[in-house]
Amino acid sequence: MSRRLETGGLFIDRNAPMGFTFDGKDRGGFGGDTLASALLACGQLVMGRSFKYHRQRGPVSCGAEEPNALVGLGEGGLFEPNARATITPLTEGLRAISQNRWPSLAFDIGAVNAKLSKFLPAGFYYKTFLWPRAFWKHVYEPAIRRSAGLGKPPSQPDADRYEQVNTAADVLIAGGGVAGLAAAMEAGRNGARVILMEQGPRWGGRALIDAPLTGETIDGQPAADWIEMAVDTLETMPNVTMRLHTQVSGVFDHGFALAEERCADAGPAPVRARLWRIRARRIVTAQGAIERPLAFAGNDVPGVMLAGAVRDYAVGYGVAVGERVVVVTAGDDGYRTAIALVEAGLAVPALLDVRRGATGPLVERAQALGIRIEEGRGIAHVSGGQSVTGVSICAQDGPGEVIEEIACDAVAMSGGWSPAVHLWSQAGGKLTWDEGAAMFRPDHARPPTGADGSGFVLPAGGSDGAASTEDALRSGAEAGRLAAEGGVPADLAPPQAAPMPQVWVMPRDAGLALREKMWLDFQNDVKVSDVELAAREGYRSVEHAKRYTTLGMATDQGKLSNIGGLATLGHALGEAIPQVGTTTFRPPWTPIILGSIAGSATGAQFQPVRRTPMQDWHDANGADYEPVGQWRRPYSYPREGEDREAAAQRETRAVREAVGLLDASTLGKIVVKGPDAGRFMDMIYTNMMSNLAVGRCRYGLICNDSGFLMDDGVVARLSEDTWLCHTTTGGAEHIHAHMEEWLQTEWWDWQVYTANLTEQFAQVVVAGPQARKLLDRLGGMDVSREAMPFMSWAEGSLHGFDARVFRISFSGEVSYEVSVRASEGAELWQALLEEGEDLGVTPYGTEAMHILRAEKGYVMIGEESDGTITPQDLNLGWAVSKKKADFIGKRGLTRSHLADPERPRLVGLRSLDGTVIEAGAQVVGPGVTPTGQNATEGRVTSSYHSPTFGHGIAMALIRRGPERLGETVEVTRIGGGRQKAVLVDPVLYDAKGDRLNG
Amino acid sequence: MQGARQRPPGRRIGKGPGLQRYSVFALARQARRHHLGWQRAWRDAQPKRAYDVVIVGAGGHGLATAYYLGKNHGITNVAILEKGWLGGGNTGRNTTIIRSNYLQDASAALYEKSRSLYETLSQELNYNVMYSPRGVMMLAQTEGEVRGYRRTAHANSLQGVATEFIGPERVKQLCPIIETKGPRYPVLGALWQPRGGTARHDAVAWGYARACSDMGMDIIQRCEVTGISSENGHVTGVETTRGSIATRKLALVTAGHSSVLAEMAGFRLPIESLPLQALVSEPIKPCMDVVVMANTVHGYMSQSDKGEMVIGGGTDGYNAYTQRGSFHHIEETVRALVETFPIISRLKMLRQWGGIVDMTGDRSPILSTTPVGGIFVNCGWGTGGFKAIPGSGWAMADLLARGAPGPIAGPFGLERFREGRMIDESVAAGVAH
Amino acid sequence: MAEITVTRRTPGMVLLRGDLSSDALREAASAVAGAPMPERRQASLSGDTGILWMSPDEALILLPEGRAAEAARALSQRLEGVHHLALDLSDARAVFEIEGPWLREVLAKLSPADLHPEALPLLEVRRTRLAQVPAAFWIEAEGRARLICFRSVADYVEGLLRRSVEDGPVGLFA
Amino acid sequence: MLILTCPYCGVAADETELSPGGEAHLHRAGPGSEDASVEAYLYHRSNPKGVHFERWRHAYGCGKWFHSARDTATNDVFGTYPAQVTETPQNILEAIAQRRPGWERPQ
Repeated sequence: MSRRLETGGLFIDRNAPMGFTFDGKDRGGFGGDTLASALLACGQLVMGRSFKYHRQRGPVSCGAEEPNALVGLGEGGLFEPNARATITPLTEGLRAISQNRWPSLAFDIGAVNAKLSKFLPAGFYYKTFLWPRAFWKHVYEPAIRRSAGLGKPPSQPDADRYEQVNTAADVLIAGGGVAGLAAAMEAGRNGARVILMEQGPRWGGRALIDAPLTGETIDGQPAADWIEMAVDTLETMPNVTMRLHTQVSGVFDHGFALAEERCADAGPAPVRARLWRIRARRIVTAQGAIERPLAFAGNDVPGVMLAGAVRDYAVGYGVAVGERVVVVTAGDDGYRTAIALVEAGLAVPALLDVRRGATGPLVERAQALGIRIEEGRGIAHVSGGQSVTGVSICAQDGPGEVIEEIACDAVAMSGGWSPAVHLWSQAGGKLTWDEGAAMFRPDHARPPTGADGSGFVLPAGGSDGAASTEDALRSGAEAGRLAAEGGVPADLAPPQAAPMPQVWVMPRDAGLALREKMWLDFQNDVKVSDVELAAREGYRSVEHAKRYTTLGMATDQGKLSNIGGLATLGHALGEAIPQVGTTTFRPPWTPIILGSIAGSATGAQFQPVRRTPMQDWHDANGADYEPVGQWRRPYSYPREGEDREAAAQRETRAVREAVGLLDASTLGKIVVKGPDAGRFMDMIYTNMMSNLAVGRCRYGLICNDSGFLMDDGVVARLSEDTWLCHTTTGGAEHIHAHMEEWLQTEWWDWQVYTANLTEQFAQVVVAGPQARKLLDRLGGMDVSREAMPFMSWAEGSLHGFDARVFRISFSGEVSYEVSVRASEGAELWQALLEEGEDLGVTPYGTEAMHILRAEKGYVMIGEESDGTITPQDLNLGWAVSKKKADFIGKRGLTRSHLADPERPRLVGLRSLDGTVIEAGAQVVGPGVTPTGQNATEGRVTSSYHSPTFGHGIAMALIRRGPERLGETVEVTRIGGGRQKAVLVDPVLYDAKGDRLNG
Repeated sequence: MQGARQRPPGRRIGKGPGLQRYSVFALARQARRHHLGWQRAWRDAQPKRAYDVVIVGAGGHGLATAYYLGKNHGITNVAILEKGWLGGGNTGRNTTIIRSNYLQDASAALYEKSRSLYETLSQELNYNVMYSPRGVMMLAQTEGEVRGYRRTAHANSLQGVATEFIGPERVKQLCPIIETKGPRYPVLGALWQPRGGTARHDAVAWGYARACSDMGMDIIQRCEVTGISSENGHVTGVETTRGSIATRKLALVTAGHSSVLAEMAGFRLPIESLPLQALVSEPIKPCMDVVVMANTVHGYMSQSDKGEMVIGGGTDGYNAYTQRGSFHHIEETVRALVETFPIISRLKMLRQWGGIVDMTGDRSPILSTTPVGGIFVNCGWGTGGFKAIPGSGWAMADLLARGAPGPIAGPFGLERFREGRMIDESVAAGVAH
Repeated sequence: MAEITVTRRTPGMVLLRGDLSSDALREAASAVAGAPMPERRQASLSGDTGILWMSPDEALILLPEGRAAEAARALSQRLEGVHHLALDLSDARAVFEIEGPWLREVLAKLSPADLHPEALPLLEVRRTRLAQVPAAFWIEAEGRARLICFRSVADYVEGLLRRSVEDGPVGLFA
Repeated sequence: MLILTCPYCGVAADETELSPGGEAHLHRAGPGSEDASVEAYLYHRSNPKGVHFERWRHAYGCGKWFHSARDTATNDVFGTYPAQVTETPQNILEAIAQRRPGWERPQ
């Protein structure tokens, strides 16, 4: 059973005891512990259940690659599922729960899957659950989903805050081990802007633990001293930024790198995590290497761990994972662990080295300590259920005849080390297979390339295959120097890697019975036999095998299982590992919090809300808003006992009978000025604008070059060389952009300037029979029908405001649009309300505006038009110039389908029973389509209840509509049924225009 | 056509001597033999010198095209050429959403045909593609979207597509983790297709591949087409990294690389290749039993059978063949979904990836003859190709067999771009005033 | 974080479009602004007035509050016959003054621009984005920056800046 | 995440400060042109896997349209240049020739 050692523990502070709970039980640990080390110290070896078979799992690693020890942390708005216990810093009062088990970690119903495992090989679900059909959705699938899924979903919104930060660097260094520190010092000394990031809570990486075991020194100093010196030196460099608890998680095109800083891991912080968006000229990857498990039967029994992890727990955290630990290794690394354990006072009944005749300082040290070394030996199988009780040893070269059984309570395994090539590969760096070292390492000749086509990622230390601290130091320093100079990886000599025999299954000739118990992917329960099955069934591409078996698709993304899987597949296919190739590496290096990706863009900052100068008044007067782009426009202003629709009806009546006010500030206002402005206007608009008289207004249409309607609005000629274009709210930005695009990219020699004045002005529509009287009361400008006829405009001082007044109408009533500087908008609005009180002045919203324009038969961009509609479709052919030689869309409009007389065209529609037809309803056509659908011959574009006429009114686009007035058609109803309606003239209100011109 | 390869259409997969039938009983039998008795799902074929039909691209669309050529038209002397590994393109990279709630008649016909084929695909192929009709909802979060989706619901009612427009309460009931009262974009309703859902993307490709192989077709992987030869306006064959292959009928079904193949054949397509990205969270226990698409904020999400939240968003705006998109699109998507589903904020992104999608001038696909006789294209599926696989294969097989488009493919011909006859699905989104 | 303050300012602003290299334009602008026409991306300021280079054919003239309308008229008179566009845009923009030791970090959290002193020297105008909206800022002196955005999103931008301040320094440039 | 240098204001702009504008050097087919050329102008795109000439707008900066020459398979950037040209400038073509020997512009 695992326990805390009486002494030792470089990382922990025995004077800082901490209390925490696991599955509700009170536990204790020390400052500096991880959750995993503290649990082990308490004898809690089993920390989770596997994904598929729900087998009990203990931690297998001591770091970010952990596939097993996943727990739920915290509660309520602070609950986090799937946290890796091995990298979770222990904090006072931490609450952790185990996952993927029911009812309890010790007893889990799901574990029945393990009993059934022989029926559930890789891909079993593709082969069954076929009948009866409905069972998949209702029985099988829910069962599968419930048994999968690991942690519980959070039940409440996130109570934490996150932020992002953008910065640039000459050199970004991922990993703060010896190589990373050395790289940072070199780059720093060269004066480069350096950012050094380390995912863990301390600098120095493995050297802290490993170097002393062999008496290795760095630059002649003890590792700890050198690391301290390095950190001190770097901290004095103003051009170097250092961060712990920060993983460089992704490398993208053009030197963009992503890093997640877990601020809260370092102690209380205003934000839980900070996402760094870094532009780096060069990136040094120094994330080290990942130890590989060995594939022997029972290698998933809790207590079987990576050798490096076993000694990290012992030396770093003062934790014994067992009293008697059998070490099995394919290389030198196992010796380090054996030595560390013996020095910590624990028993190592045997060190099984698959090699023969291994020599070197480590071997000698182990012999000197009297450790029993068995050469050419491996593990036939591990005994034990909830924990290890012993191992049966056998010859590695052979089928696995048991030579001896050794009692032990833990196993430390080392299958060699794989360089962490993830960041290198993410942005397109290629790998090369090193046969002698049995590893994929970065191919310096085929690096990820940046904007200039040169390699911008330089691997260093263990990430580049370095085996010794000395090599890590050298390669780190070299990479740092090159990076600072903007050098490329081709100029970087790969460090020496340790020779390593290829031991993919243990024993080499293990039979099926053993291979069915050799785990490759501990979390997803993928065994050697599963990969062999995939190969047998023809899933021979590495991607097929991965997807078929789910190997490497667990939350560790194959950090432990990939190489073993590839080797097994290669063996099954009779192909060498490089022929098999690797799967693609994708960001992130380790999972990053979705909240940190969203950053501060939550709540009010989620998206900008644009406000008009009168918005405060709308807020204060109960406006019911609708989003229009980023604006929020009042839909209506409901009063006590009114809903938004009733309010819209009242507002409509007020405009027809008295006078209404509409906040039209959101409508686009674009100035076009210059000697060639007239010519330009004639290209932008479908109708003629160059001949518009100064002081007059004209309604105009804008098409794209395909001939489809983009926008409409009233244009005013301000002066000889200046036009003011009103656009829809949605059009303000994109019509201005449209104009600039044509000016800059097609007619750049024309002398025209444009400016978007939309936000400079507040604009109020004053509409209704009392509109003129109201403006007269404000005083200062002559707005009489003589002085200001329909479609004219004037400038003056209205009630003391510098104002532009346009006599234009979107309602069919006498109507003025008053435009003043934005900062005076609220005052103007207030003045209009006060002066107009006894005239029944009524603010109205977008819905009343819609009803009014529909009664008058005016079209609305985005309702009657949808990007596939021509002016002719809307009976606006009169606004498409025949005279002009060219305008944007002229040629497009002549294409056969756009000119087709059979196209749907605009008409009014009135239901026979007077009820409101549903907007969007389809007009049912005769017969069926070739694909057997009911034919349609049009659709209802907009539909309202008209308070003016007391019945429903609608506009529709119907095939040859205008030629069919009086005809009765059927329109659809949501929820089935049809409705009869008759085609009518869309202009229902004041067809002669007396009121408009009055 | 070689008589020897003639076969009655519609033979049930795995009934013949050729293929082992999958079932729970077979599984039990194999369990006793440690699963040593399972045969290859498909043969790794060597290219022959000539075929009646050559299909470039062994993704879902190419394999489905081949399958229906055999099943519906009895044409089995077919090669499917794949540059990499089958199903390795967008078929294996998408977010697996299946729906047919389209506005335009032509689209609805195509996607509903496809969806209905998915209903029985597992049984037909004797391979569980895990079609899960859990329901797809498209949230309406602006008045404009309400109008657009109501319009679609009306259209669907005539197209025989079962959809309804539901209110916010029903939305909340169907998907409790949605924040329907969000301050910025409260959910005003949704277009709901109860028989929409998801399927296991790899299984669709593998199931079709297994069936094609069983019909005697040659699936040739790691075989890249390097040239297309033709004589007086008609195709004669293709050059590949594994030799020349003669054929009189060539189907280009290479989403992402369609323009590259068209270039070889000597014509241009109204297509741009754009990166599209997706991501998954770490797996959690089931908390979402429907597919939700939120177009105002540009994000969609569903939960896989493994428990991962599968998340997708919009494409990058520039051409690229890198299968790597730009991270800010991931940020926009995640931002939108955290706002819509607040509980996901503390989940972690496990993996992000990208694919290359072809975007056409009207965002609708192309199933068409081409300027070169005997060459047919199936492309332009944009971000929505997975859902179309069976229907696309069905219609494409029809086009190949008869040399002219049938009723489903008809509207999707290349000539529509000359005529201006766009099939534009984005129209439901228009908002102005 | 009290050490950073964010204050709304309301200067007069005139948009001037024209050939910024032409003498006529440079003289007219300088006369109105009381500062020489700046070089590319620069701000040329004298006290409360000055000129910001916005693009090869666009400058923004800063003036005391309420002076923009007349200034725009004056410009157009001086430039009679010269192709140009001069408009009072004071109400179309919002201006913030940010003061404090780590204001570069306040901005670095919101803009993709590199805020490092070498990348953004004093008085260089950076037109960029602040979170999701367009903005322009320049650092007048270490510890004092000005930022311009559209008026309609002023509340949003102020919210961004305040939250960035609340969440504290990053320790990047400070 | 691309970085492109705006030839007008000289800013090395982050992708998020730019808006893409599709293929460059298209020739507008106006009134009088053939159906085929209108179709080509509106819809046909070279969409090469390799060297590509494209339009960008420095939307969150100086607002100017410019062109870039970029490899769509690697995202190498050969250079950016103003939009007020009908042909690709010589220096850009030379930069391409240097890094992509033997490259020819597709017709």
